[in-house]
Amino acid sequence: MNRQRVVAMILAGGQGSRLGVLTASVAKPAVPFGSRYRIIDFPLSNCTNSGIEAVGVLTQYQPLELNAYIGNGHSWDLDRNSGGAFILPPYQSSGRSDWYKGTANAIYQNIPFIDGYRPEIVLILSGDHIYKMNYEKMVRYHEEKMADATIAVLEVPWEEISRFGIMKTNDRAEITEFLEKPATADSNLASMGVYCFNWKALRTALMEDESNPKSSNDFGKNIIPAMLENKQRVMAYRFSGYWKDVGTVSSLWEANMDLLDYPDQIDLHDASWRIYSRNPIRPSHYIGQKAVLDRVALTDGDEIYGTVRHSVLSHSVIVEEGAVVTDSILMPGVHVGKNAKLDRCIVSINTKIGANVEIGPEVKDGIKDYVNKRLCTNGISLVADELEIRPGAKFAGSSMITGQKSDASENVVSVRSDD
Amino acid sequence: MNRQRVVAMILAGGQGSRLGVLTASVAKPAVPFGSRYRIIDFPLSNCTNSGIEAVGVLTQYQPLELNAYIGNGHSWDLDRNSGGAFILPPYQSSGRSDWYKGTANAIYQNIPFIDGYRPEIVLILSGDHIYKMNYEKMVRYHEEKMADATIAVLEVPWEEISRFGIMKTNDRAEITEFLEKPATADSNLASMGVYCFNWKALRTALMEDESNPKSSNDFGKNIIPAMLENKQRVMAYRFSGYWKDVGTVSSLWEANMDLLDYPDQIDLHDASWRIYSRNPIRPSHYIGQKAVLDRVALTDGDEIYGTVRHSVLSHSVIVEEGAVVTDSILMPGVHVGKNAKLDRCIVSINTKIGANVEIGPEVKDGIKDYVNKRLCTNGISLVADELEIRPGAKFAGSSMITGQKSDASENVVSVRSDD
Amino acid sequence: MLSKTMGLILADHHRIHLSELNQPRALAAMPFGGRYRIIDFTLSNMVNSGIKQVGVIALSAYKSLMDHLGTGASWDLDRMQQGLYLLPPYINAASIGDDSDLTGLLDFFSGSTQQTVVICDANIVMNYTFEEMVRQFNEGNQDILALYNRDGNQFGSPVISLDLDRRGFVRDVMIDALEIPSQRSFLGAIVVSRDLITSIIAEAIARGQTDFSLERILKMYTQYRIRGYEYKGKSLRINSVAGYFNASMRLLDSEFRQALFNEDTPIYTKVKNAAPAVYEHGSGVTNALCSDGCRIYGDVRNSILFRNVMVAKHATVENCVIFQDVQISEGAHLSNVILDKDCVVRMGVKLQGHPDYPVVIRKGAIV
Amino acid sequence: MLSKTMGLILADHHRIHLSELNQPRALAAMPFGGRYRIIDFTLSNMVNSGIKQVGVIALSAYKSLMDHLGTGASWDLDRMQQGLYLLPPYINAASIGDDSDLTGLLDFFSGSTQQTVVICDANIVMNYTFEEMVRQFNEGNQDILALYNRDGNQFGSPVISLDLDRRGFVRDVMIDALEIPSQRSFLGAIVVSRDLITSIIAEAIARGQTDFSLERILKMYTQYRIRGYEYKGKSLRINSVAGYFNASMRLLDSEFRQALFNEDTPIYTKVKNAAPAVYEHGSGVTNALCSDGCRIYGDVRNSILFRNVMVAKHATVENCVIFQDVQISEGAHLSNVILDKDCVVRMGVKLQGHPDYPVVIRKGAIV
Repeated sequence: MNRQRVVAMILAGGQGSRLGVLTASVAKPAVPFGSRYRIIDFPLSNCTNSGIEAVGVLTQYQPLELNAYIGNGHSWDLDRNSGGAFILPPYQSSGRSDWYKGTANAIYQNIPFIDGYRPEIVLILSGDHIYKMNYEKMVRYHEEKMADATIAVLEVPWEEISRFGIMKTNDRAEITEFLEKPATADSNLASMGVYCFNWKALRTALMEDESNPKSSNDFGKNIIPAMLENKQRVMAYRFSGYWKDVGTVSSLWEANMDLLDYPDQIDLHDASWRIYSRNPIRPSHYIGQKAVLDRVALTDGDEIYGTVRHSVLSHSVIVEEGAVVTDSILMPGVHVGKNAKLDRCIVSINTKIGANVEIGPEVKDGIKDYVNKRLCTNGISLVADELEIRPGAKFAGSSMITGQKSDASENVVSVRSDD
Repeated sequence: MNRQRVVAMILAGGQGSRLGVLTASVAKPAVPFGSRYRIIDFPLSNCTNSGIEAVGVLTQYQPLELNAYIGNGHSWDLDRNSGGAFILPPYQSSGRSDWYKGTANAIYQNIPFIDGYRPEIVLILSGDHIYKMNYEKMVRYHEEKMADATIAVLEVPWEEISRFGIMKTNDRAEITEFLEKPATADSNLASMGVYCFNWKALRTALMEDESNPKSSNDFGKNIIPAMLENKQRVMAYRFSGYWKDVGTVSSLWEANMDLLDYPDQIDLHDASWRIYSRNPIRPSHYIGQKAVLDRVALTDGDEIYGTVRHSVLSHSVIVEEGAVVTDSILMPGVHVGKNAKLDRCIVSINTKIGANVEIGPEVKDGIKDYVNKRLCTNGISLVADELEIRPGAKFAGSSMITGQKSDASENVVSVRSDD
Repeated sequence: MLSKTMGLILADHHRIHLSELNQPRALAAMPFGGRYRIIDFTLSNMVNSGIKQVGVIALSAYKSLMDHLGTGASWDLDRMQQGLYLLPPYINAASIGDDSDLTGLLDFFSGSTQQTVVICDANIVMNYTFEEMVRQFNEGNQDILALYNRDGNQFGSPVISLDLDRRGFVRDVMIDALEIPSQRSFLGAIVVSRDLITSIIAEAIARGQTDFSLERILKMYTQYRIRGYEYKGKSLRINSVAGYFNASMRLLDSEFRQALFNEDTPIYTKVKNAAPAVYEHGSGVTNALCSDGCRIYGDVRNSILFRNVMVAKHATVENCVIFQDVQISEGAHLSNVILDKDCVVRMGVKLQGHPDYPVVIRKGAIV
Repeated sequence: MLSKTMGLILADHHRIHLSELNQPRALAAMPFGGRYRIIDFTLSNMVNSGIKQVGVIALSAYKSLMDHLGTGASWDLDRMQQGLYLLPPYINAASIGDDSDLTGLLDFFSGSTQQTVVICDANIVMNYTFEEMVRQFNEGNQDILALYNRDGNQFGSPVISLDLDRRGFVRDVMIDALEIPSQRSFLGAIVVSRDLITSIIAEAIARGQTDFSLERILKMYTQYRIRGYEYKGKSLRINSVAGYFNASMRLLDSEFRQALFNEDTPIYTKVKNAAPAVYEHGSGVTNALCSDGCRIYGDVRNSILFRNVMVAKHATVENCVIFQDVQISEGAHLSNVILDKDCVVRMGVKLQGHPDYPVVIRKGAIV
């Protein structure tokens, strides 16, 4: 196998349960985002644009969709002979057969994969953040500072520090302490989940971590604190620019709307830093005679005959005449029937919304059986993939609509071919 | 995802323990074969040459080497946008997390992968057979006969029927009975482990099999007998040509030697049916001033300064002056030191045989601690990968030499970087 | 799926010139339908028929065609065996005076092992697989099978009319005949055996011919038995600027769109990785086919917009075809205009053509 | 790794002609070392330096070169962004009389965003990365950096001698000088900024020039500051048939092989999927570099065998270079012979050349 100076490992993670039914049949990184993209397009494109050609994607949960999406890596120019994009699920070997126990254990189990490239540097990335970043610059910083590990950080508002992993640094930008979601702190530098390691140092740290039965095998909780304890050189690398964790329903919704409201923040038109994606081969989108569009993102295969306001639509979405879609995200293949009203909805792949259906916080006398205020904050409703919502059905806001609830099943039909 | 009329699924299987240390760190299909190849090159090349472009490779054991070997599929022209070669290990989904329970269960767990291509036909292939076969012809036969399933069969010598799954057929070539390794039978048609199914029929059979808690979820033991019981149409497709199961040490050794002894049987020079493979980028092989070669297969990167007789050498093998290699198989990167004598040895990847080492049935006073007559039949010795055999060490024939035995460890050193 | 058939696409047509639109690019590389080049249709038709070896022969201005086709990966033709071949000559035969220009073509055919060849002009837009036609060729008793339909004369010159006898064999071929002898117009595709086309080309080389066209082959109807094969589906012919404009506008008809685009036989094209299109507050867009990367603040009606078109506030675009990367500034007013790539329309500029005589603005112009 | 550098390879050299060996193929496509074409070395050197955008410009006989390079996948250059470009003109400029032949080259450079350009002749065989040379270029104070070494005159004409001043700048350039003013011979590679090379080509076009060579650029030493950069490793120059033969024989020297082939900077080439080589009972092979697909029954000494060479019983091959798919029949006896592709040597035939005047048998000959 060819040598690669830098290998990137993307933690595509577990079930991502805070996204509710959106991850019922796909891993979180494969969730559609921003009309043309899936979440994982951002770290993958960052890798390609940074000149990184060997990428491992670690997942043990529903990898099929991700596998099919990434395919041979061609869409991201990652169909390399001497590298490429590889999905890495857990496997059995002579002595061992384990699911991934934590983020660090996932990397530990794939040491032979990384060793195969004989890299100097290994980047550990998260699969659920939206940002554009030149990792090559970070690697150069890491090398110049002769660090063992470098963590990308950005300033967050002081009132939000309790939502992040916070880094304390000294005046040489060395990290002195790592605080996981602190109530108060005298630093507002949050970890972006982008780690750069000397492979030798990380390899040793992973072996030690694995032999510690008390460890939860996590980068943030175990590996970084242990390196700090061992007095290894851990640097902070300051990033400024758009960055958003899309791990919750409301943050996913917000990040989508940011594309409409603050299009310059994460500029998707930037020819020098393209975000690559894989899309089905569909014609240009068509806008009908009576359509009304007001702050809307569209892409290939969409057909709009109704009214759409402040919404982000993925490919092959049809909105029929008289339908009104507001503040919503419609994922690939969604069909909105005549006169249906969707307000603050995230509708997942291939679901068919029948005529006159109404979903949203303003709906009167809507069915409340699906309301889930824990996950569906800010009045946002989720509709699972591959469903058929029967014509005329009405649902209250903050609903999480699946085909598995029996008590209201006359309104919701799962059209998945089996299960 | 694009439609594919035919999808092939290669059962790359479990630990392949009958190959002993050869599969200590690689899955069986990734075992080197015939100088330039790995075993899986044969079914993969058959797929490419038959025009099949979507191939799943099912494995849960040591997939890394296989993953790295198959890469983006480019070497087999399988780096397709609308298909390609995919490694499919087990995964977790909302309700379930299981290792593959049997061959049928492995396919069952990957129903969504196959469904994605909306195929008419699914081929189930084994990853450990050496043969050249046009699957497209078999598919056409299957369709003409309007079969639910078609099984490729070949005539085996009557005295060997107890080693195979034997098919009884009627005069229309319909299979009437399936006998797993029978002591006697009135048919000598053996299953080649190549199955062609209507996807609909197979899909139903897999669902039924899965819901049967008594089933061992195996194609030969459960799926085919159940289809026969249900009076489904199961046809036999006669194949004549070279075919060899390489699941045991002696059959692997024989199949390699067949390339030297019967080169026309599985003609590797046939330009109309190339066997593709992936090899490192190495220069042509060099033959030194004092070399003697007598019935030897060589490939890129080999350097021969000694004597080699009736042996098959993979790439990047070095045989130093005075060394004598006879009736042996040397896998990629093996280094044979000066005056070493190897007789009937299969030496695995990157192992270094020290000067004056002797291994073979004729060695007098050889160490007997490694003798394993159960796996190492016919006097053949196995030497594991990434070892260093200390100069002057002598081993009896039928040895299985690993770095893990402590009682003779002064002679054998594991050079693997960790464990 | 056709496994023993190869394809050849003629990227230029000696009778078809689309004025300034055709100057910076081969005919086959003409942008069409928001995100395609017209060759995408023929190439996808071949790929969707199972053809895995396709040659493309261009006479001139091949650079944008080469850029578009690249390694052939977008059509899954970046193969070790077979795949996409760009055939020499790339330059206009007339300017060299060399009699060996067809040897590249001869090599392409003689080096293959396929039995049958589908040869297509690039100016026909349809969604079609050649499986049935090739099947009939293999079973039938003729040397060449020629595709035709009955709407050719709707699209203007050149029309190649085929006069067929009762058994369907060509007995006369007329180009732009005043009195059309038959409603059957050649639809730019033939099926022929590889052996026959190889010998036809070898003979042409021996006679010192330097060009190759389907018209020339059809005219051999006295020498070879050429049978007609009727196509009854929807198709568009790109024969002239007005024909191009007219064909583009047909895409606003949903019946045509459904005939051209479906999921089982997709039309592949080069992937561009543009951003999604955004329709801003105040935009008014109706009956329009638009593409990724567009940013619309103004009004767009009955138009085709390619990728990355910007329509500013208070600008109006009506009955237009706007190629990629065009910028239309505030208050501009365009109707019946074809704007080539990279144009800029300044503030307040008004351009008005007629459906039969659309205004054509050449690549990169600032108006 | 160089991330802001692009490469250009000149596949032909106006002073180098390898008689019949060079006729069916560009100089760059000359088979070398059992499984390579000579361009593989330069192309791999660029790729191993991190260069991801490489143009190749050939003047004639480009078909075997195109077949060899394909989509660029063997060098990992089949990319969406950047990758491998085959540049027009593909035909000999002289035969057209068109003054725009360099525009393709100009487009290639002006369309890129790289800062620095490495331009190489294809006739140099070495294993080298340009990282250090480009670093010195970036830090140094010159317009052009030119690679040279001190063994040029060993390989015969053409030798471009560089006379350098004390600070390393070129003050004279002599071609095949009788009295060599310096031991420094140009080694077929320069580093230049993209801006400068673009303006040099633009000016050449303006002056009506139709060709491009490194010699022409070196001769601009009065106009631009050209500094020499010494290469001290092993290299081979393919300047003539005897030079080719001599360079091939050097590969039997293990020191040379080690210098040219190593795992960290591999020399990539097109994959062929031949069978392994088989040495049959009775064969006698010593000091030979042989390739996949060979079947040897006879004797081979001090020779280079390309893929799929068959040497029959009682045949003897000594001091020979045998290209791929050659068949040598029983009892034949060859010494100091270069046999091109697809040749057949009949039973008992004897051919004997001299190391300085090897017998050359042209492609496909039956002897």
